Amino acid sequence: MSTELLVWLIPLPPLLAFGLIILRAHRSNRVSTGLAVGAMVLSWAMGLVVFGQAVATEHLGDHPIASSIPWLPLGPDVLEMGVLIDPLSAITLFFVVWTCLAIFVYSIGYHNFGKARDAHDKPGLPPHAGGIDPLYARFFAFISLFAFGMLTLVVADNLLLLFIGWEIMGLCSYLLIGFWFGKDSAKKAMVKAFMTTRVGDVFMLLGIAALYISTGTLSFSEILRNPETLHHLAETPAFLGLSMAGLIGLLLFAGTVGKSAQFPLHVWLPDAMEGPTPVSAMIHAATMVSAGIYLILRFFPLLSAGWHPGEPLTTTMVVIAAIGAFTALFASTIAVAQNDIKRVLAYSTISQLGYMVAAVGVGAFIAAAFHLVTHAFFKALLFLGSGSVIHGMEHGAHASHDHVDPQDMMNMGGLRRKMPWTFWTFLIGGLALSGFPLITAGFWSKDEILASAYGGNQPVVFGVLALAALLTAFYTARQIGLTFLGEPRSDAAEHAHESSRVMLAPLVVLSIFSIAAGWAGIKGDFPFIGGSIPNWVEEFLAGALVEHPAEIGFTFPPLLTSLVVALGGLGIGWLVYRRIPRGGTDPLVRWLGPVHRILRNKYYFDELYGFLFVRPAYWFAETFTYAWVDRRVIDGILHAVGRASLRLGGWLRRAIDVPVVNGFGDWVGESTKSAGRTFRVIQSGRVQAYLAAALLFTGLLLSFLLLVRP
Amino acid sequence: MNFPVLSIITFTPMAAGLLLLLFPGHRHREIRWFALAAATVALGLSLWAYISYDTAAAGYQFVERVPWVPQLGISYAVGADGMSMPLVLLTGVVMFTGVLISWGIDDRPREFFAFLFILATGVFGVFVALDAFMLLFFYEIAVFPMFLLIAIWGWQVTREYAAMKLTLYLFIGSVISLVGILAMYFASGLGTFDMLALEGAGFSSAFQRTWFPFVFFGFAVLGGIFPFHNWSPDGHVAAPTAVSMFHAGVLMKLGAFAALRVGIMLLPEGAKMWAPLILGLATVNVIYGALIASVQTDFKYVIGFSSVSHMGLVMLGFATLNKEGLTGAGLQMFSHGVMTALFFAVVGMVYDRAHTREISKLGGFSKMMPLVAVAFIIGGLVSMGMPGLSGFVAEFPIFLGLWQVQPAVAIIAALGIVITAGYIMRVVGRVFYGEVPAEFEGHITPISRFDRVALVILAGLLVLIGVQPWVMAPMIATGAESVLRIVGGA
Amino acid sequence: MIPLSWYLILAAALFCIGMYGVLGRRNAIAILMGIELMLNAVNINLVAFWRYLSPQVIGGQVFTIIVFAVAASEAAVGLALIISIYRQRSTVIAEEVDLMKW
Amino acid sequence: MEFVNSHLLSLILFSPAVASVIILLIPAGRVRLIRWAAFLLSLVPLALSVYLWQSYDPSASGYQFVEQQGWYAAVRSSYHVGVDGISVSMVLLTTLLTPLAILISWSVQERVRAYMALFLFLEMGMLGVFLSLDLLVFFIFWEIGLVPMYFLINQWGSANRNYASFKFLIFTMAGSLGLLLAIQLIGLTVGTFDLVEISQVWPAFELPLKVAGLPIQIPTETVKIVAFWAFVVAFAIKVPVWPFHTWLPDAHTEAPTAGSMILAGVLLKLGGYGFLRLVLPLYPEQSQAYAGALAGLAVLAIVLGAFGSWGQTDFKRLVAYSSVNHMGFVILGVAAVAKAYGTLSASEAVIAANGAVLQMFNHGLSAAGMFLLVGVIYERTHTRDLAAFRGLFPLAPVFGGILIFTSMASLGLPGLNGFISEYMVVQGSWPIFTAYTAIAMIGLLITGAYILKAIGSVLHGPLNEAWAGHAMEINRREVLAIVPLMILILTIGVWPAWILRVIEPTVTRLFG
Amino acid sequence: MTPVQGLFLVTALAAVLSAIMVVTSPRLVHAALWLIVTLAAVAVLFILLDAAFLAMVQIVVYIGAIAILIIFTVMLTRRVMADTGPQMNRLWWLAAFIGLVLFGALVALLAQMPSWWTATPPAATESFELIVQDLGLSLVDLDRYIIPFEVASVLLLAALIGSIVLARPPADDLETGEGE
Repeated sequence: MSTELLVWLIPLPPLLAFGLIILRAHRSNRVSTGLAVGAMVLSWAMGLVVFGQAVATEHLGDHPIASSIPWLPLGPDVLEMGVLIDPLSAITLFFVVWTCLAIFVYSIGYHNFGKARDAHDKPGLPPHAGGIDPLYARFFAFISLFAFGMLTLVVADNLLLLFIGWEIMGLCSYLLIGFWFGKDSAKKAMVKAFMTTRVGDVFMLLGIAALYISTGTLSFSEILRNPETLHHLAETPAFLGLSMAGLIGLLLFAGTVGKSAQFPLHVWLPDAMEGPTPVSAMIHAATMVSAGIYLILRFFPLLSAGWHPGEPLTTTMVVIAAIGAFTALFASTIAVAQNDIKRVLAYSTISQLGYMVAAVGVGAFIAAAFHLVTHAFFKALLFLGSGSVIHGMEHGAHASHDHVDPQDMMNMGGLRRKMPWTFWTFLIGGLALSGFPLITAGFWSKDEILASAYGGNQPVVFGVLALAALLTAFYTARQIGLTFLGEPRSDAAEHAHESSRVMLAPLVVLSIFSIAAGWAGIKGDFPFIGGSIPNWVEEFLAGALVEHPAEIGFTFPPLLTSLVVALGGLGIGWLVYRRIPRGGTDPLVRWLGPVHRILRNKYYFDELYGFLFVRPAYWFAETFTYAWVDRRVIDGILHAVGRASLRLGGWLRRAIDVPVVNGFGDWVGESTKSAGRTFRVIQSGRVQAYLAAALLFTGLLLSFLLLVRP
Repeated sequence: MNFPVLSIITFTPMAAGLLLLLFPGHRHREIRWFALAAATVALGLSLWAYISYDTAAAGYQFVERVPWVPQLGISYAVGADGMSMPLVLLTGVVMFTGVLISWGIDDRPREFFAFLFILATGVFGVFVALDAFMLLFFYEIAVFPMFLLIAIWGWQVTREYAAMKLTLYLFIGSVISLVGILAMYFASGLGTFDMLALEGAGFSSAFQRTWFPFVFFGFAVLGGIFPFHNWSPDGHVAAPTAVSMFHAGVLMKLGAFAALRVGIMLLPEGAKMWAPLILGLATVNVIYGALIASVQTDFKYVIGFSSVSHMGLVMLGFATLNKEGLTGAGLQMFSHGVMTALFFAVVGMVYDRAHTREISKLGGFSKMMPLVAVAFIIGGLVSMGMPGLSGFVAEFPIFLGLWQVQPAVAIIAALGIVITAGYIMRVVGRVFYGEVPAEFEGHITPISRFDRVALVILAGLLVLIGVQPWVMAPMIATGAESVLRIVGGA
Repeated sequence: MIPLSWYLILAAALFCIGMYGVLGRRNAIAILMGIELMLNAVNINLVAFWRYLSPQVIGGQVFTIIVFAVAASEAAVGLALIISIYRQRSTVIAEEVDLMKW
Repeated sequence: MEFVNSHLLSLILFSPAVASVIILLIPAGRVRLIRWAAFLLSLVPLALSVYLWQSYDPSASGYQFVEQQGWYAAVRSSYHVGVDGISVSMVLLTTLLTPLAILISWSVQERVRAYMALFLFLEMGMLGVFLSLDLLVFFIFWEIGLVPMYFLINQWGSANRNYASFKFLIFTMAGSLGLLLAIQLIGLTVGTFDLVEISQVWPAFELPLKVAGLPIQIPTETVKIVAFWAFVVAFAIKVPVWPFHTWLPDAHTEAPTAGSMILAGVLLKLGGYGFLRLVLPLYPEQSQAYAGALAGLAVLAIVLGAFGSWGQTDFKRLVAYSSVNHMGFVILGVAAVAKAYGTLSASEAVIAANGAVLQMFNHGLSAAGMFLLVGVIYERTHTRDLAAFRGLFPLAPVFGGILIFTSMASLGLPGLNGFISEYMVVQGSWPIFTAYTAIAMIGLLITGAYILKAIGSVLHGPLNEAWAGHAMEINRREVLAIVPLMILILTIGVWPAWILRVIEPTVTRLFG
Repeated sequence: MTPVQGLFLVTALAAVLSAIMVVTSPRLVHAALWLIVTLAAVAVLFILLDAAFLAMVQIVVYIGAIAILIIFTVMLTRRVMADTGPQMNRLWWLAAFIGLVLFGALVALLAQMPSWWTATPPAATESFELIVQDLGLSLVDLDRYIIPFEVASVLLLAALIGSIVLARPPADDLETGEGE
């Protein structure tokens, strides 16, 4: 079996699983599980084989594993569809299959497989207490489809196929966020997620169209590995001073903004926590949001077309860097004030994605890719861990009949002892997120981004990111402190217990990666340990670009900065949140006052958007378009025309036909008749009178003839 | 042609009518069957004549010519060309179906059928006459029984008024035409009323222009041209069903046909000069009739005014003076004849059962009389020029002709189609669909088989012509060509 | 001898008297008698003109004879009518016989 | 077989009419027989058109399976039929949707015979439009379709059916008035109604037209412009393009389910087909000159259609407005082709044209499917008010799944058919009407909004307890009716080449 | 004044006076009798005009037939005989006026023909017998007056039949069949 064929086959098992579950297998939870997980294992295995092949291939970037077939005849050209494994997709594939598999396995436990179905549970609502989810099979169908979408996206060799995978994931995120559609909040969240990402998608679609028009192809290798094309695109002016490449790049980046929840389209992601936790992990960590970053990484050559390291950034890159950096800081400030365990992670995800975006913006391709990988692992770990916590809390709540919100960290505390496995893995994830020096993967990747920003001479970006890193470390410590340390702050927390093995095993696997993944990308010139492990990541990923990026040499300021912010943030957080007593409040509330309220309410962005966009748009739809324009104006005109012609008809009949036309005819008849009535007295019926009259007239005639005429 | 088919067609009804008078008045059954037999003969013969008409040869066929009053140059001359042959067939059809529809008449059926048949003779005679005097003669024969038919068997409320109005309008019209015909007779110096001879009389332009309006408008009164149309809706409404069928179906064609045959064909120069006026008036007919029809509350009046509108199209076709227009006008005469006969038959059936014609009081008749509803709908679709039916086949060439003459008129007149669609659909919706008023529940008897036959024949013809225009269009086209030869092209 | 005009004046007088009777009397029989007077006046004229103006052409007399015939038939029919009317309506007053009145 | 091959199109065209007559001959009381007969008979044209599809040779140029026969010689019109890549796909769509629509009409209880007969008759009318190569014949079929549709709405529709059917009829007839007049004008000028001849002569026709009775001569240019707009308005009403669309929500909403299916699935396509078949080939210059306006209207249709749809509270009306939105893309593609005719962008325009044709086909599938589903839910709940459903997913999981699937096709989810065609249109229009295309994206965005609104209102949220215990699930027959649509939706989405293979050569030849 | 003139005047006076009596007499029987006087006077005038045959006919037909017929009729309509009410209708003044005007007009016309005031009849060219013979021949001569004569006889016949039909009482409609 050739590697190309194998690549083709990677996405298919989950799709098959999806189809089979939906069509037939959904009646049996066991079969569904088997199908979904089995399919994922298959994909995982194939993915790893392909990854291995890719790694083994020399100069993979120049000779990627690729294969394509003609797909869509577009006039004179035929759009081809195919698969491509180059370094970027290989490495993405690697973390995707791992995280997906972990999530699949975890889901078995999370949805209480094997437990009895509680009769009170309703489809579309979370099960009450430990019962199996009524829509268990459907969940696996959906995540299988999701996995299919992500895998398709990764192996795609062209933008269109990527977009297909992209959108399929969009659909799945919609379905999965709304998995518990019986909740109104979930129903709102699913729509919000879909619509917000769609804003970006729409621009992205335009970008695709523009790209195709400009280059005549959508194939990655043909565009991105072709300096002439890129050069041409960079030279072609579009508008607003942007080059064609810049314009297309921005349009595509809009897709990323939506998908990766960058400001200003970040609002959907926290709400998306309405879905079951594995979904959160899937969407936020491993796959969907990563897809956005994957896109800009993939199009890095285009985005950075016309830019060379050391030169000032192009407009497009400035925009990207600005949005990324701002998002990183902005989201982390919000995360500080959140109490929902998953929402903190959600904002943290936004923030971390901002890092990657900013990295791309400053031209740090490898750093961004590296962070993408590491982040995928530790964020998946964190989400799954939080899921485990919630699961435990729910158990506790059920056991103690203390119906508190199982996701509110203020209700937790002291879970370290109840759920040790969860605690330790969560701690690893948290440290990785904070960039705990040296041992965690997050440190290495984040450090590299900071170094790139610094080295790339972008002090503003550097400063903002550093500040964000500080906040990140702080809220991570806050989260861990509130959740695991101190004493239980509710009965539920007291009665929480550790999750099942099938849930813990993925945590362990992911925590290994959360640590180990970083070691693959230690810069060669890092003090002390540099060079002891080869900087494989940089080496490997550099092949993805035609122009291998110049390695940014090691400098101390960024390293020190990252050390300081990570340890400082963690330390402050630990000090503050180490033991919050039962019934205690968040000290931040006191310290920050009204600012905290703003942060807590996410800067009121939901309300602002509602006021600025949603309500006007709905008014526009309901009142303006439908009620006013369609019903009142257009139909009004139609009805007026109809009425007018009827009225005209009526008027013609009343004013013309009856009085004039008919009237004239009748008048002729009537006047004849009335003349007859007038003269009928002559018709006395008396013969003699007739005779007399006849004679009189004869006489007159005679006298005329005889007397007058001669 | 040895067999004097046209004469037989013409006089069969008259003979039958006279024979009917010999029947004992109370033997209704025999009277009806005899009437039906006579109508069948007339229909059969006219169908035979229609089929044996040689389209390739064109011109007048089945010609018969017998001197009648040689001193005055009056001869009995009949013949049919492509224009008149379909109308003969139309008369046969309407007569036949009219008899079927009138099966239920219990008030002096003997006289009714006798008058109806005399009327039919007059109509046949006009269509086949080749002698202007004969034409006028038959014309009067056709008009006179109408008066009695309406006045005796008509709708009690307006029958005297309508009968008198109709008679006065038509006689005045015919008198005016008579003046014109006499003027031609004397001016030609040929001492003959033979129209074929008069065609070649070479009247001076000034003469033609002076006398054309007399002849044309005199006859066009019977064609219902604006503003002399008002006799027609009143007449339609007051007349009994079969008479309405005759009236709108055939009699109005009589006027139009005579206006063509005597007016346009004998005085082509005049026709050319006056064509714009006719165009204008006919356009008014089309739009005005349709608009008024759309506000009528009486079912029968709606149909009555729709006839005004449609006859306007015929006049428009004439006024184009080109092949398309004339062909269309000829087809429209036939199509409208059948269609409106169908309409009145339906109205009659509804009225017989509901005893009201107020549209607002009717409803839901399709449930009780589905065939009637279908027939009416077919008629309605014809009326609105729905393609695939004869109305379209007829209107289309008229508009083609109009384009060549006066595009603006084509556009304006086309609006009539939409208005027509409006009122037809309104009537269909109100009368045949919707709720059945409570008072009709259970009181509506089904239609008889005679009614069925009549409806099927009429509706079938409409569809046939629409789907296969070649059964009629080429014949009429030859008629149109012969008109054009006289008028001198366009 | 007697001038022609004398005859003519006499005839005129008789005619006018007869006419007065025809127009003025109510009784149908009397009207009929008036008509007879008028016819007689005509006869006088006919014969007088014949005698004075064209005695050699016998036409004048022939005409008179025909007038006689007409008068006779007129009287016969008229009287029969009167009797018939009388039988039906018991009157012979012309004014009361007004079937022709519209 | 020889006969079938030489008269294939006539057989396709008239077999529904024959079927209609056969149905009428069955006694009205035998409802079951009537239904099955109608369904089976409607498979005949389907089988024939599948055969046609198979035998159609995409690489050959010009019309295929041409038949010509004298018909109305007096006005120089003949029965002339033939297919090319555009029409063959439309024919297939029509013959496919009709059996499905009949299958979904089992729920019609009253006057089944008339219903089925009208339906088959309607099929003939629609097929005629796609097949005819004679302007007059085209017009005849164009109008004929109105009648059965009118009665389907008027007789078997819901509450406000009188108004809706009347509006439908009058609106469309008023639109076709101009078409009729313009057809006559062309026919007179060229001397024939044969489309093949006309499309050779008319576009280049330059002699000024004489208008008898008037001293002036109207320049050909003006005449052509007027005639062009007459065509455009007629087709635009049918499509419908904003602002001629208001008949559509009413008609769709009030029509019976199958009627809506056909209305949205095929009838609207007649308009788009008219644009491609007549407007563009006959008026290349005028189309080019007014392409901007057309594109503007198309964009308005896309955007306002989407907004209109979003603003609805009635499920069916929402779906109806979505047709305005989707058909806007067809017109956008058409406008792009018009604009690019003969210019360098022609190759992009071909993409747009392909997209437009494919969009017609796709919308036929997805809109028909949507209406079918609306009908299914309506039959069970007897309401179309979105606020009245809520949370039905657990009660009807299969229905829900199908609804989501179909909605997603309508939404333009990649992997399903709608995306392909919308993408192609956007792709093709982008270089030609960049700004318009960008604005149209708002429509695409709102498409998502209304689709999600519909899904959300019906399926999601807490269950409306009023429906608890009601049987909501879609039944086997209904599933059978929609499955072919779903299969095609998916097939085109995944493998569009099978249909574009047929469409593309023709489009390239016509507009390339 | 010659005796002939005298005779004429007397006769004329008688004729006029009796005619006046005819139209004014309140009793119909009287009127009928006065009518006989007038007719007789006219017969005398015919003799004066050398038309003896006509005078005979006048007496036979008029006095003998018509006048008697009238008297019969008067008698048949018994109630009328007794009627002595106003004999003139409401328009009698008009009748009188018309009569006088007409008489005046005729005399005025006559005054324009002065020759007639003096004219004498030409001498009788033929004898009385010849005249009668000529009259008789002319009536049966195919080239002369046979057609009017025959018409007159047919007219008489028709009048005869007609009067029988009219006068016949309707009751015996079916019984008698004498009309052949």
